[in-house]
Amino acid sequence: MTSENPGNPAGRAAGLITRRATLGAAMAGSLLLPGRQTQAQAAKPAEIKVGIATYLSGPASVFGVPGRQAAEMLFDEINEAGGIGGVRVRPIFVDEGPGVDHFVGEYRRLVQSEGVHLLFAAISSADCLACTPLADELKRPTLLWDCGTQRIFEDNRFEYSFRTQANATPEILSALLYLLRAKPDFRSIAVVNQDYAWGRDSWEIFRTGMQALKPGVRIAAELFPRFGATDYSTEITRLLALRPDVVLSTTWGGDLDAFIRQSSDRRLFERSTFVLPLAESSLERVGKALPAGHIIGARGDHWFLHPNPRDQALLARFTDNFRKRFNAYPIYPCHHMAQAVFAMKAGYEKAMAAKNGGWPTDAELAGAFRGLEFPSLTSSVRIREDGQGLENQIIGTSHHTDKYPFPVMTDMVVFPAEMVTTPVGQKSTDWLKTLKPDIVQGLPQPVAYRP
Amino acid sequence: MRRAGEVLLVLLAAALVLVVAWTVPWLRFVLTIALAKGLAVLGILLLLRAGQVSFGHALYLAFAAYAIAFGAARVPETLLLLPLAAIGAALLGLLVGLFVVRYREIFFGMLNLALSMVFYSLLEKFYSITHGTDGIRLPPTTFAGQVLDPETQGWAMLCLALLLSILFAVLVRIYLASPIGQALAGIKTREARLEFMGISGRRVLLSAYVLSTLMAGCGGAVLAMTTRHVTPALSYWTASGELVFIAILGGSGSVAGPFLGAVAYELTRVYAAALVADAWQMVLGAVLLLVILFAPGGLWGMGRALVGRRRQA
Amino acid sequence: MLAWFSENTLLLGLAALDGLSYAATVFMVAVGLNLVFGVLRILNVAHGSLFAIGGYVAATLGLFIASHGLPAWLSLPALLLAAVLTGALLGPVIERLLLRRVENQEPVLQLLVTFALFMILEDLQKLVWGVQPVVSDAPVRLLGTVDVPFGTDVIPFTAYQLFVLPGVAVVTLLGLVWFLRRTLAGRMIVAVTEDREAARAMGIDAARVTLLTFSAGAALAALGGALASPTASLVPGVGAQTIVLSFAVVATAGLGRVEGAAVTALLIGLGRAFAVYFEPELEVVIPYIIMVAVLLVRPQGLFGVLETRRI
Amino acid sequence: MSVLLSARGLRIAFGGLKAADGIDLDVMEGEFLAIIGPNGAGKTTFINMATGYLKPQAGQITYAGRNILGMTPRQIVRLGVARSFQLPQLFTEHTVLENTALAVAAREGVWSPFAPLLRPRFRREAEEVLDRFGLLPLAGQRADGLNEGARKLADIAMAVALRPRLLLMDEPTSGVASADKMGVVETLARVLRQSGVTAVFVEHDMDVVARFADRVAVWGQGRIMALGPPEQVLNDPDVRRDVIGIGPGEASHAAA
Repeated sequence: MTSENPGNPAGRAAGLITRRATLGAAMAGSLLLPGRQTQAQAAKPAEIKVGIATYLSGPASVFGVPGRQAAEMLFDEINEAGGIGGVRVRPIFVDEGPGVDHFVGEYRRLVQSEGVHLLFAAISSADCLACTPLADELKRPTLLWDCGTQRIFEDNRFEYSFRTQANATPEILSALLYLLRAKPDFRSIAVVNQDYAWGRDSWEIFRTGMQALKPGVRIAAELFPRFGATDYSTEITRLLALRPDVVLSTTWGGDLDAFIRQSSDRRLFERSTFVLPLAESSLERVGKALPAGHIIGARGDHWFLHPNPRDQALLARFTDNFRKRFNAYPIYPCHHMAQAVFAMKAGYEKAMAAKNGGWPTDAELAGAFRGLEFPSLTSSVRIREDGQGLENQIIGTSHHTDKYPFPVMTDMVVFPAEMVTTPVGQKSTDWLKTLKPDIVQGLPQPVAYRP
Repeated sequence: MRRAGEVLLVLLAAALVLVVAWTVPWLRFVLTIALAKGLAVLGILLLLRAGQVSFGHALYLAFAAYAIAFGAARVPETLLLLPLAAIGAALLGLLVGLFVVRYREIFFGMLNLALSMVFYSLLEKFYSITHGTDGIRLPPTTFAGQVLDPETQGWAMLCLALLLSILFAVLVRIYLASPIGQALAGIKTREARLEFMGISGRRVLLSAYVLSTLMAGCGGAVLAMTTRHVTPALSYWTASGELVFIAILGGSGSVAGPFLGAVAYELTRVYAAALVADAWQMVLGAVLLLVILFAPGGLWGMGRALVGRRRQA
Repeated sequence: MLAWFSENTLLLGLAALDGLSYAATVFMVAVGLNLVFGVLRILNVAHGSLFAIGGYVAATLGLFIASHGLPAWLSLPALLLAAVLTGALLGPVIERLLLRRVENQEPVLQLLVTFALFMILEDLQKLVWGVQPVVSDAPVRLLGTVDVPFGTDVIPFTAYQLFVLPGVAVVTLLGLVWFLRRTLAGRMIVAVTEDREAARAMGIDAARVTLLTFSAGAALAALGGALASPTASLVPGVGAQTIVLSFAVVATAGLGRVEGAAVTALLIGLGRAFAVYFEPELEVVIPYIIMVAVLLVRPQGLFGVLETRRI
Repeated sequence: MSVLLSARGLRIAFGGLKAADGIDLDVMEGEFLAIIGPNGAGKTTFINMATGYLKPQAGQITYAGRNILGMTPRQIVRLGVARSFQLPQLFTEHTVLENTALAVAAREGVWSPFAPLLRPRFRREAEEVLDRFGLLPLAGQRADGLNEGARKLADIAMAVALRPRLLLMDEPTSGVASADKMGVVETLARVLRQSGVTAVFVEHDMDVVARFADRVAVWGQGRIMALGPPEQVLNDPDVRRDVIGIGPGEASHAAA
């Protein structure tokens, strides 16, 4: 049966080895050598190679580079502790900057030439969408470590891809719920999002949720400035004149810094309450230009002053080590990267335990990720049967203290993942419409900042 | 004798591509992409003959790629989608061409750039249809009704790209040797004379423009069916700049230049990215700079100079 | 009805204010490119990188001033210093080492030299300044805000946006016009812009004019970046986005025309502001729509002169 | 003899300079008409107007009875009016043969993308034309490598290859070495006479004018100052003083 199947990986591998014997010798350079093929029988490798796709160029490198730094630090820590099952781990970074067509080629190279054992991909949602089917085709376990689009597991089912964090729906919904409780009387809202998929998608989620939970809110303006815009003065003037009760912006990176700073210079923060679900990653840079009393989030429950982390020592050690090595507070992509690394470790350990210590095949490793529960720096994450991670969300209110040169969170609400995540088999936009206003009463109590 | 030598060279090159792709599986993908881009670059070369540089040809590549993406959701048949997407791109090229062939030099280049950026914005704006920057994932396409497994599909796309490359390279050569192709080159040096001989420079340029968009369309179609994911970044101005980059890298002296350049470009990028993930742009920039400063004829020119020297020796 | 109209008049006024300050930044970005194109006939793709570097240098100077407890007002002249430094250091180096060598090559090769330079500078920036956004907003804070009345309401604008940006742009425009018309060096630039061969025949040292113009263009790009640095955040890739906009301005303005760049910048600035107020979805494509519209009516650009070839 | 080209009341001014200020001129079928006059008088402007490159501010131009005012150069050349240029307008990156063949192709229609430009028929005809101008040895050379005289001839050869009924030539002998000049013009005249082409040429060399022109028109101050057979016009004292005496023709006249 199986020998007739052209897709049989073992058969292909055997064929390739003979090809390699005849032709491989003629090829020079390690990059030209074909990599490890998917194998049915697994032998313990000399090292675990992990392909990591992240942004090393372009505007999104503000996330990509801290993510890589976290990976370097954590891989070092794993190796110092003796590796995973006694095998050292090695990261191989690739840049997402050049775009999807290049990234798809890089993915193939990582699998077919570098012979990586698993991949962490990616920051860009487009890259995640493009590589998940490829993971199934090449049968290589792939952890989606940072991308936000909820489409991946809602539109398709994949065997080899798993997301080790939440997605856009819980990230945005929790900010909306927080707003509904903190400022239940708001009557108008304006949105200023970057003009690209995330900006559009996140507004769609927010609006759909808002219309279900608090119908009748007036949408004062929907502004989508160019991605990478440096000047928001026109948008700010518009908002100053319109005086919406709430200004939502899911903008990030340099764009968010500029928007916050320019809004602050022109006292827009005094007229409207801001909801900034990604502000955590900009806090250190904008400093106290971001006034107290505005709603900020971190794409997950990532916060170095998390009110009740599962393992206080772990969080403190990670934060301190990261600061010592890279001279900055770890922001959410560092947490996301940590989750991918912890998931990898937990996944291998689970797969080996299931085999009584034997080394897992790719398929067995992939199987281990389904339903895996692994620790994060602040709590723990469970990978659902559809591959989506269940990650708590933290939203808080900005607060100024003398202890830090930047705002910190107070009145923090940690949303349990189950509460804000679309159930398996449902689409976010449909599910959001079914939400009932009484969900707000069931929210956990906010926890104030403790100096 | 000379023709036989050329045919042999083409067959050898094609065989080399296939052998490399067979030996190094991951390069099969890279080579297919390179050939697809080479097709679009062949169009750039055509316009370069007229002394015009389009900084917006990625528009046609992206247009065809999106045509494939939308088409594949309905009729996932490669042999139907490819010609349709390419002809669609050529029709768009005709429409745009009627406008832009009235302009020369920087105006020609910038209008092309502007239109491709408008298309880029449209892809972003019609978010509900295009999913914006997240792009559209393509289902696998069939070949003459056959559902192929991914491995065979990869080979089929490479062979298709190879066939199209050879076909269009031959076509462009015939075109360039023909009176209209020679008149095209006349636009670069003495367009006014063409008018005084009764030849419309604009119409000549339009013919080249439409042909170039047809090829860009074919390239875009192959690209889309190979990466199986399309995003608006395909039509961003830097993507067009990349096509011009490849044209110069390969050398504009021969129809082989674009393919040579595209393969060299993709390989350099892949290797640079693998060796210095942080600074691959710098490596590419340096390579381009060296080529322009020391081998303005591009790789093709370099190769010819080498062969010529050996013959003399 | 009347109330609606009066509200819109007010809005138009606000939009005009925003448009003006945006036009000032667009002008600052594009005018140097336009000048360089006029003389060298090269569309300098690396112009965007020079913009970014100017911004980074200004921010670095600003942060230096702040961290060393120097008086905050120094951050204003620091903007200018950053521009001069960038222009004086990078301009001659690029012109002498690269552009001079491809002077007699085909235009597309010259253009690609700058494209290659753009790629190299893009990564160099990253090596020097890292990937985290860099900003120094001392100049904005220093000058504070101005309340502009809006019906019964007031709208705070930063004095920087309202006065410094348009002020510098106007001074630059007038200064350039004066320089090009009244000084010997300026007239040589104009002569070379209009007819290189004739200028050479008149004994103008085209090589020197080229060097001067390119350095001035680089300094203007850097000044644009420096002026943007107190409000914008500098991140990798900011150059690539700047350059497309400048391209559109240059083609719309007519080659080498300083006044053209000013008028085009105004069109784009106001057009964009009105778009944000009344049809936000159009904002991003405004520069291209203006360009296509202008070139449909005037194929040589707003202020360009139709070249009639002598035969 | 019938009138082939007829201009009536042509007026055009550049800035303050009146290049044409009421020009009336008829070119007869089959004749060789020379236009002489001081530099910058507007002789080239006449060719430019007759070929549609410039539009007169007032006046009429008819060719073979058709009003050609407002037509583009392309439309006019298709009616059978070709021209050559004072500064040779060659495709500098093409060979001389290709330049000429392109003219042959232009006449035959270029829209046949599947046969090469140098198909046997075009090549043969181009070579024939070049041979008549003595350019055949240079056929394989790139046009930008030619000397001034050869460029000039190639330029005219291209116009001739269009097989015009009327050929307008702008200083056909300027740049041609004076030793070859007569031979060149001899050849040219023979070629044109053989094929019955009517020719108008702007010329400064009075010997050339005297030997080849059927009629001479003197252009000065935007008007036709004299018109007639060469022996009559060239001996007119006013013309001798105003045109020949100060024109560059003087040098060659003295040399002859």
